[in-house]
Amino acid sequence: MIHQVLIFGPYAEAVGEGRVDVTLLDDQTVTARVVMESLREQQPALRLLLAHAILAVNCRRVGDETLVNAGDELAIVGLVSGG
Amino acid sequence: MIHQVLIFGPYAEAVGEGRVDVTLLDDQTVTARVVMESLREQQPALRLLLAHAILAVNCRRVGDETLVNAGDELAIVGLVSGG
Amino acid sequence: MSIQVVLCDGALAPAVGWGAEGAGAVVCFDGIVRPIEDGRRIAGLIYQTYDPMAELDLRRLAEEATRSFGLLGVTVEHSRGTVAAGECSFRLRIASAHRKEALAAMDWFIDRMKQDVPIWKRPAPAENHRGPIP
Amino acid sequence: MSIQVVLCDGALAPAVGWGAEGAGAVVCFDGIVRPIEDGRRIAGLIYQTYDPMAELDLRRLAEEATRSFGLLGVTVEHSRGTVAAGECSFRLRIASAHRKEALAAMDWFIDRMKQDVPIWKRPAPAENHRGPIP
Repeated sequence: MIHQVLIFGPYAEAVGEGRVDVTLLDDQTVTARVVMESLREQQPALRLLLAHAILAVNCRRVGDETLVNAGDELAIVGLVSGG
Repeated sequence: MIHQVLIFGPYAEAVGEGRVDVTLLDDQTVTARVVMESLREQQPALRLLLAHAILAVNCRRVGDETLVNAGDELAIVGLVSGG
Repeated sequence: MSIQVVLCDGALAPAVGWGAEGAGAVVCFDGIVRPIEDGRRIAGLIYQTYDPMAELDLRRLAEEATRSFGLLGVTVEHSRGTVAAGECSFRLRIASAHRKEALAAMDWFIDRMKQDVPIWKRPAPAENHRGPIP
Repeated sequence: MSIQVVLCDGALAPAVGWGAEGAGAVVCFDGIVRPIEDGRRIAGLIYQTYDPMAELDLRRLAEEATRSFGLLGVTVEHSRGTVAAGECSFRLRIASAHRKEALAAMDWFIDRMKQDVPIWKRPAPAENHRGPIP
């Protein structure tokens, strides 16, 4: 399964795009932790920045063990700087 | 010497006027302390409220030993409640 | 209770038309007369100021706050006379480089004002409002 | 540095045209884009928001602040896109019964926003301003 992850700010600057793909194994139980680990492996340009990353699923920050389903909107919401 | 003292708020309500007279002995060295002690003696209606009073001379709070001269504007500025 | 959230494209319209060169934070405090004072419904408050000392004192506080907190600008407005419940009797605006000093200065200024500045208030009784307090 | 003090007869004109029933304090914070960022002169800041999560998060913070501090009203506005130096990119207004909870809530809200809400900014370089930083 290929899942799209929305990225912003320094994440988007690091890869030059507003989204990245993450490939997940079909027989895997996909949790937030699995998504983040896969991103770290598959997106070397993001690796350092992902230390400060938080995964949002459908516009909510989630814990490591939260299940991710096909069709969920995924986004990296770390390193924010509003205000 | 008779000196006028401006009063406001609860002080003015207690005596029903916006100023009171205080009589000072002509041969006395008149300090803020002397003014306040004389006021306490001469204005029984103010006695309790004067425990919280501060004397202002020419629009500045003064210490007990500050000299008061004829023509100075005196006012009681305690128990304030602005804002 | 009301909550309103807006994200809008580009700059927000100026709220107060006041600021200071280089300011990153502009904080405005409005003190509003509340309809209840000490459990009694009131029509408003009647403020008495000792002029010109009240104004001199407010200016001294503004100067001290500016020095102590490194502020860029301060405006103070205070009513005298009658102010009805729901109306504004006091406004303090502070401009500074960053937020923390503006908020700290605001708290400090208002505490000092309530303690020192020769302004007195008394309630204006609500003659025609004898209903229960909500 | 500027200081202005005014004593005026009767109520002050409304500053913001916003309040809440029973409020004694209405505090408005304006975040202004500063002309210098990390020692460099900038033309402004470019804000990127993750919609609709940014708005949802601001609303969640406003709700939490309202519960925790007992507020009477909150409005939040935040820019997206380009905001020039000197312009306002963020405005938070809080109405409460008394001052202390409004100021505490304001500090809390802004800290949490800067830490959590998915809004990012980057400088818009000042191409035509290569003069020395004052």
